[in-house]
Parts: sequence; C-alpha cells; structure tokens
Amino acid sequence: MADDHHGPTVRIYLAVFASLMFLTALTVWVAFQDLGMFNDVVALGIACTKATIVILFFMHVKYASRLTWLLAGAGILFLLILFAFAMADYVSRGWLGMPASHYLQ
Amino acid sequence: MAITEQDVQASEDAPSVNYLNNGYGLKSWLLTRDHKRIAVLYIISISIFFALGGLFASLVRFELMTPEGDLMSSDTYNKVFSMHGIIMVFFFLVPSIPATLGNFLVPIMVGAKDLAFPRINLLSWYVYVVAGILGTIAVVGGGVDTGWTFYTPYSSTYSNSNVILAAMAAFMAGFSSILTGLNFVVTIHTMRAPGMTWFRLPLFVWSHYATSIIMLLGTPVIAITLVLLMLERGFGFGFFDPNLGGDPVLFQHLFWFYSHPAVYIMILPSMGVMSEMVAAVARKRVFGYEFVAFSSVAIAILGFLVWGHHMFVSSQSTYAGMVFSVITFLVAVPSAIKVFNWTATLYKGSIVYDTQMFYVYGYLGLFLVGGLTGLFLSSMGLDIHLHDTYFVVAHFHYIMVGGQVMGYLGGMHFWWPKITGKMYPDIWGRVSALLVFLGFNLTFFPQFILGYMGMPRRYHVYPDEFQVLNVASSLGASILALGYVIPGAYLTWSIFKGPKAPDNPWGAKGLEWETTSPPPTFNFEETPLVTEEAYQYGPIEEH
Amino acid sequence: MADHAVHHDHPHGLAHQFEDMPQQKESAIIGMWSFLITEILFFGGFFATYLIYRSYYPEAFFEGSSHLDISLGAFNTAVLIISSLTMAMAVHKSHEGNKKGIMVYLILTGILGLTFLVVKYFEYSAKIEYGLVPGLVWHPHGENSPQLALFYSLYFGMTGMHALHMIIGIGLLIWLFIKTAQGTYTAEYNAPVEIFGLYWHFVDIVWIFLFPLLYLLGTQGGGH
Amino acid sequence: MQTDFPLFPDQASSFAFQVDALYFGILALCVFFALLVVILVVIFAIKYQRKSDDEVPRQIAGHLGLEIFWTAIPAVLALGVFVWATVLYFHLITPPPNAMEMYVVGKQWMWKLQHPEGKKEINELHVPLGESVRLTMTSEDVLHSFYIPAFRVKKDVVPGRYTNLWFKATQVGSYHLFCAEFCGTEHSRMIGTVHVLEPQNYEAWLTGGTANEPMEVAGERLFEQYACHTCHKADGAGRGPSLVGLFGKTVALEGGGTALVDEAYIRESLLNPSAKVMAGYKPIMPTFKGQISEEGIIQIIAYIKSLKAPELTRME
Repeated sequence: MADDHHGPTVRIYLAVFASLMFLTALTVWVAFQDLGMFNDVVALGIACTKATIVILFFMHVKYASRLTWLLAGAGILFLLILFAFAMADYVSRGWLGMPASHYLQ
Repeated sequence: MAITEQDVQASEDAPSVNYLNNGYGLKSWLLTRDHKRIAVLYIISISIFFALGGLFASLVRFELMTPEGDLMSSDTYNKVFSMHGIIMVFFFLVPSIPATLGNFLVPIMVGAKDLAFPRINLLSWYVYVVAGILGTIAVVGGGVDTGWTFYTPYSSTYSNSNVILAAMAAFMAGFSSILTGLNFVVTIHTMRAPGMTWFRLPLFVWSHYATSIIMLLGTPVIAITLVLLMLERGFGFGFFDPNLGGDPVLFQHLFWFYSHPAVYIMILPSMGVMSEMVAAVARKRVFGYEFVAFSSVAIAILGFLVWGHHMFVSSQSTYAGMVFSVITFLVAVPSAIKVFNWTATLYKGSIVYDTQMFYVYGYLGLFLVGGLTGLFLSSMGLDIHLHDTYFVVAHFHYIMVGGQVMGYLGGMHFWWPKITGKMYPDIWGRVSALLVFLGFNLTFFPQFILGYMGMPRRYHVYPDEFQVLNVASSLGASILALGYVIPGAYLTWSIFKGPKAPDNPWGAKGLEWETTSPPPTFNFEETPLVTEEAYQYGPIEEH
Repeated sequence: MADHAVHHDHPHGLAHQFEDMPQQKESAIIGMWSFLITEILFFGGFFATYLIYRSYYPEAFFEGSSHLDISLGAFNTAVLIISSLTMAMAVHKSHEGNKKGIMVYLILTGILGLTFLVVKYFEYSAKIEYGLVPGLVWHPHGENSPQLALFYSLYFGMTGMHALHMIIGIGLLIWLFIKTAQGTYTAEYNAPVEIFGLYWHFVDIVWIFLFPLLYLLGTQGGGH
Repeated sequence: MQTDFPLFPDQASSFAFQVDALYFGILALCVFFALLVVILVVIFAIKYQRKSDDEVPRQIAGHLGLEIFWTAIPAVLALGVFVWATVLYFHLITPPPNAMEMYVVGKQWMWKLQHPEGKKEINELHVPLGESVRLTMTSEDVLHSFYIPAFRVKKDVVPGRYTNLWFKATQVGSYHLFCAEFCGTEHSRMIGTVHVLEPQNYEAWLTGGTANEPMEVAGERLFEQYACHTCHKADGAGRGPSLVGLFGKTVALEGGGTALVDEAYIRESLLNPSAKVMAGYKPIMPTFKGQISEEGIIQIIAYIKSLKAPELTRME
C-alpha cells in the first residue's frame, strides 16, 4: 500500500516552483527569437518539461506506487496513439499524388 | 412500483437479512449505496430502454416489409432508425452487462464488501437516468434523424432535428459509463480479498477490467467530440463543416476513436459471462485461463488502433487505411483464441443441458458468424463494396445482439437465483433461448445476402428485388421479439411465485456461490480467504 | 470520493467498504488518477483537432495567435504555477494534520484561481469587443476568415473548457475549506485534500500546454 | 436464380470478378472454421453429457503448444487475407492513365453528372462498354457516397474536396446507382441508373441528345466572363502565370515549397488565391468564392486541362 508520508520536502517544492517560473520566462523569451520551425519544437519541449516536473513532484508520482506510474503512462500513451494515428491520415493523404488526397480550402 | 413488492416478497420467504430486505420503501432504494441494489436499479432502467429500442426496431422491420415507404414518411423512418441506434448503443449495449451483472458481481467475485466508491456508483445511475430523460425528451420533442453516428456536416449544419439534445444525452450516458469503469478499475486493483491474486480472478472480472480500460480511455474522446459537435451546431464554431474551414473526416476519426473500442465495451463483458457459464456448464476449469485473460486485455488495447477501418471509403489516406486494416486482422486473433479455448473447455467435460448451456451454444454459433464476417469488412478490397450496406448491419448485429445480448440474457439466467433468490422454470429458459437463436438467424442472416447484393443501410425505400429477403428478415424479427418477451414474463413471475433458490443451484465455483442467495448487505458474513485457483472443480492437471 | 460514514469500531474517516486507512487512501489516489486519465483524453480530443488544423492552416493560426495578449497569458501562467505551489503546500500541511496550515494555503490557492479567471474574463471581453467570437460576433472578412474562425473556435473551446475546470475546482476548494474548518482532516485521514491537489495540478498542466500553443506561436508571424 | 429473386449481384465491371473471388475465398475460410468449431462442440455435447449430478470431470489447466498453434494459424491466415485484399484495393483505386474523365456533383438529394463533352445528366449515367472511366466527385452540401453495386465500386463524396473513383464496365445493361452514406430525409431516393452502352451506341447517345456545349467550351466562356484572361495571358506576359500546359506540372511556390497543379490546386486557387501563389507572382488575385458554382469550377478546370502546351500536342 502506498503510504506517501515521505513525499517531497518544502525545499524541493520551492526548487520546483523556481524552475517552473524560470521555464515560463524562458519560453516567452524564446518565442521572440527567430528559430524558424524550431520555435514550435522548443516551445513544446519546454511545456513537456514543465508538465513532467509538475507530475513528478507536485503530483508525487516520483514517490508513488508502480500502479500510479502505469496509470499516468497509459493516459499519455493513448493520447499519443490518438495523435499519431489521426495525423497519419492527414500526413499521408498526399502520397499517392491524387487530387483526392488534397485538401481544398 | 415493482421494487417495493419485491421487497415484501423477499422478506416473507427469506429468514435471514439480505440486501433485498434490509430496508424498505422507495428511499431505501433511491439513496442506496449498495452495489447490488444499484445493479437492480440498472436492470430495471436498462430493461425499459431495451424495450423502447426494440419497439423502434420493430417499426423499422415493419416498414421494410414493402419496398415502398407506406407505413411512415422518410423523415419519420430516419428518426426511428436513429433512435433505435442511439438508444440501443448508448443506453442499452454499453451499460448492459457492466452496469448490471458487473455491478452486482465484481465486488462479490473479488471478495469485497462493496465497490471502492459506492456514492460514485449511485451517481453513475443518476447520471444515466438524467441522460435517459434527456434522450426521451429528444424523442418526444420531434426525434433526431442523424443515425447514431452523428456524421458531420449533416448533424452539425443540415439536420433539422434535436441533434443537440440527443448528443447531450449520449454525452451524459458516456459520463455514467466512465464512473462505472473507474469504480471497477479501483476495486479490482485495491479491494481483492486476501489470497485473491490476479491469476485467481474469475475471467468475468478480467473481462470487466479490460472493459473498464476502454471506458476510461475511449469515452472522454466521444465526449469531447460531441461537445465540438454541439458547439458547431449551437454557436457556429467551425470544426467539421467545410464552409467553416473544418474537415468532416476529422469528426469520423474522433468519433471512431471511441466508437470502435466501444464495440469491445459491448462484447468483452459478454465474453466474461461466457467464460463463467462454460466452466459451470462443463463443470471444468476454463482451458488456457491465462490466454483467455490476456486476450481480453489484448482486445482492449488493440481495439484502440483499428478505428480507421470504418473509413476505408471516406477519402482517408490509403496508407493510414492499410495500417488500420492490418491491425484489424490482428484483433481477430485474440477473439479466435477465446473461441478455441471455450471449445477445448467443453472437451471431456461434464455437460449439463440447462438454460445456460443453450445460451452458451447459441452465443458460440452467433459470435462465430459475427466475428468471422468481420474478416470480410476488414479486407480493404472487399470493404469498398460492402461498406455501408446491409452486410455491415448484419455483421454488427451478430456481434452486438448475437454476442452481447445473448451474453446478457444468458448471464441473467445464470445469476438470477443469486440476484433474486428465486428459481425460474428451466424448460421456459431453454425454449426462449432456442427462439432467440432461431429468430435471430432468420432476421439477420438474409441481411448478409442483401448487403452483398448492394442494398445500402438506412434506406427507407428500396428496389423491388430486395423484398423477399427483407420480408424474411422481418418475419425473423417477430420470432426474435417473442424470444425476448417470454423471459421477461417468466422471470418476473419467478420473483413472486418462483421456488426459493439454494446458495449454489448450479454447483458452480466462485465466491458469489459461496455466499447466500440473495447475498447479505456486505456480501459476506466475514471477509473470505481465497486459497484456490478459479474454477477449481477438482485437482488441476498441468500439461 | 471516500464515503464518510462514521463507524464506532472504525478509525475516523474510514468508510465501511475498506479494511484499513492505507487501502482507502490508495483507492482514492488511484481513483483520482483514473479520472485524470479520462481528462487527459478529453482534452486530448481538443489538442488533436488543434494539431491537425494547425498543420493545415499555419498562416491563419499565426495571424489568430498574434491577436492574443502574451503578457496576460504569461501572467496567468505564473498565477497558476504559484497556485500549484500553494496547493502542494496545502497537501503538505494536510500530511502533518495542520488544520490552520491547510486553510491558509487553500485560501491562497482559491484567490490565485479567481485571479486567473478575472484575467481570463478581461481577455474574453476584449475578444468580444473586437468581434473575434466565431458564430456570435465575427468581424474579419479576409480570405483567411474561415480558417481564422477555426483558430478562434479552438481558442474559445479550449480555454473555455479549461476555465470550466477552474470553476469546478474553485467550487470543490470551497467545499474542502469548509470541511477543513470543521476539523475533518487529520494526519491519518487527508485523502480528499491530496486527490483534490492532483486535480488542481492537472488543470495547471493543461494551461502549461495551452499557453505556448495559443499565445506564443504568433510571435514569429509565419516563421515557416 | 431468376431475376425476380436474385441472391447475387451482377458482375458488370472489370474487377467484379476479382472482388467476388476474394469474397468466396474468405467465405471458404470462414465456413471451414465455423464448421470446425460447431461440429466439435456438438460432438462434445453429445459425448460428454453429464451422467450424474456429482460427476466431476478431469481438470485440464491448458496446453501451451495448442495455444501457440491456434494463435499462430489464425494470425498467418489473417495476414494472408490482408495482403490479398490490400493488393486488390490498390488495383481498385488506381485508374489507368488513359481513362475518360467524368464529373459528379452530389447534393441533397440528387446526383449531377457531366460528360467531358459537356452533356449533363441527373441521376443517370451513360458510359461506354469496355472503356475506363474516371469520376471526379464533390458534394455541394453533406457527405454522400457514390455506389454502383454491380461494379463493386464505392467512394464517399465529400464537400470541400475532390474524391475519385474509376471503373471499366464489361456488360451492357442498366445498373443501380445508390447513395450509400446517410444524407438526410430523401437519402433512399438519391438513387439513379448507370446505363452501359456499346461504344457506337454511346457515341450516338452523346450526339443525339440536346446540343450541350463541351465542358472546355463552357469553361472558356467562364474564363472570359470572369476576366481571368486579362491576367492569365497565354504568352505569359500577364500579371498572373500563363495557364498553357500548366496542368499536371509541379510548380514552385512563393515562399518556398512546390505544388502539383491538379483539380484541387486549381479549385483552391480560385477560392483562396493567396494560399499557394506560384513563385515570381504577387498575391493579387481576388477570390471567386461564392461567385462560381461547383459546376462552373469543374468547367474551368476542364478548360485549363485543354490548354495543352504546343510541344506536348506535337508529341501526341
């Protein structure tokens, strides 16, 4: 049974908070730098990092049972399945070079 | 109300206190947190919707006896088949076994006093009822004519019917099934009795675990899809209408992300029922227990990767279609594993010819046809011809009615003595099982032929050459209806006049047969200690 | 949510269906995570829609995004992160059974949540004023108009759904506050505070993704 | 079977036979497995009927070899069927290069069909025997699905997009044309007839009807009516690119990237001109959205297709 009285300390919470604020500032700053298509990559990368930090520390997953890892992982895995399989259709529509695959408007 | 009369009856016959007689009056039922009483509430409300959906089905079959639209207008016909689909899918098939038998049996089978969250369980029933009322308002207030699939842009822009209300009803019914699934997942994880390891769980519990995974992961996507649909229809937010910049095919992706796995919500619980009944009928451990258990989980997970097979002719990319097609073929494998293992369970068994046996055999026959015809539809080259024809209609009715409804009725007969504490006349059970089997085949087998000949689904009028087979189908439907009415009659009779049921009338294995019939409020006098494998009718021989 | 029926032979806060407190607490946490999975997929439908249309109409999405106020968005991001910290502290205090500590941090969390909603209200008002609400008040008439409307449909859909979660969260927070004031939560029985914390952090995470996707992509004005 | 009670559809296209072969192939597989299981369970029911109420049979836990056997066999068979069906699918969706072009517009609740020579039909389609026909289809309102059971072809007709379908009729006769995707009240009356005629009869039918102008002529008239020719000059000296010989080419775009000039590209350029501007030109073209009907757009496309580059004509 998960008894998480040994969760993170206040010191860790403050460190997590500081890094989240720093990453927020960073993502705004990066947005104004012209990195071409990498603007999106960096912005999403920072968002994923922030989310991971929140999940691990604020939501105690780092200290939780394997089952919690499994549940959180399952949610993210099926989210990726939804993205990947739906995008697969849209990305590959053009591959046969037929008008059917083109979107019109 | 039937409930309170049932109460009184139970109190006269049963000497001990059980879940039925430990409180009287409407309030003790409507505010109950006992999973068994909530299951009974679900049985009553689901039966009402099954009857309503069946009524719409008979109207459809009546109309299709002639090629012309002479019984009702096209508009009415479209509303009738749409309401048939919406009610049967969202208000009967999805909750049918999980919310009734699952609700009643999962805690007992794992040896718990109740589900983990009894209040949430009651909440799920209320959400279901509110959804049902919304759905009924949608019907009474003019109906909805989009089909249960709500395809855009017809549903979002062109239809003049109560789309928003119906979508809202489906949304809420989905919410109710999320709450049920959540309760099952937590209960199975944390509340197993001492000694009840994962591989001692009855296969019924495994299949409900797999079903709950789908409910948790799939249902929210249909919920958001319906929200987007309502926003588009209500406010003119563009998501799926090409005139507003959207893509109608995206709706289909999001819709089938849930609605294909939902087919497994509808069939997996009945597979669990089958495993229990096969073991009891043959008085034998289910052959290849681990394979049957894992095949449920495999079906649940693979089921999320195949939704695009509903879209082979929708202008979806050919390459995406190929991926969806090949995974669809792979889903056939775990289903085949189950069928072979059930067959092997019967080998050298001790087979009794009671009502359960009739349902087991009927289920096997119908599920075989339903499952195998899925191969035709997952073949891209053939699906071009078969898509949206009566072949598809026949296929999914074999799965959902031949599979799930046979499982539901069979399970009801199997556990009826446990739920009510009363026995029903076995001969009538066998007669009705036979009627359902024959009526079902006569109704839906002709539709395979109709489909290959090219009759599209959702047709109000049709060319003359399709009439003979349509008449045959309608005749079968009347036999099928009879097969559904008879159990309703003798099961109700048994509540009042049936002989009292012993604790274990079938000599079956499982924790639910070790407690009294009906069980006490907290299921067991004391927490059971599990020391043996599931279905251990005798010493188990390994091969 | 756990059942609060009090039994005399049971520890305080233990519901009848559970054997002991750890089992009850584990059930509550797993139950909340199961619910959060459904929430991930619920917002996931929105994000998938966003992803697909974004990849089809990058210009319209850049244009739509450039009308949003980055400073307000960044401010709200900071507000939510601070509220996550105070929520985490409330959970921390609940482990100690520190009633006063829980109450202080819950109030702070609530105030920050309300701040977020107030800022959101001003942002929405500005959009209504400029006629950027598809279907209701829509002023743009350029060739990109439908695609721009698509961006704003997603903007209002996603932030609206997020705001709805915030409102529900604040409602639950008030209920928790009352329960805490009544002395319901102790060092042994604090699962409701803990699982509410999970919910609150999840809502924060959704915003962590909404902020760059909706606000920040307009800065490069068609960077591709 | 006689025609008043048929149990099988006509085989009237070049791939009807192949689709039916796949159908019967899978059917044989299904019948084999269904019979196998049914015969086994019936034998078991008879042979192992419960003799006495306290009978307990031997408990067999399972057999790993058997499990692997009946996992592998269905998996291999299923993958075999997948390959067969997918190869057939690619054949069914890939039109031969010399196919005749016809156009379909679906709307609630009728099919509007147009021949390349300009002849228009409603809910009827005349096609020549033995000639490959490629349909380019779109919808004015909701989803429809173009379905000819006797040809074993079907494809959804999607608003805002062109979809394609092709067939080669192999048997003279009249066949059903259905709408297979639910499209509203009169869905089941959105049906028509496909007439397959001998080629000479088809020619006679084409010329015998009312004098419709060919599609490219109508397109040319629209081209002038909307003053397209003032910018898109044939010699390339206008403010827009010359359209001569442009169809089917891949062009560079302003701001990078390329685009294939096909039906969809032309339609997009008419409705949303600034989306993909050819390299070297300014985004000055106005949108024609709401001004030209879907049929008009198809006619302009036909006209642009007919503008062949001179050397190409010589090569042919």
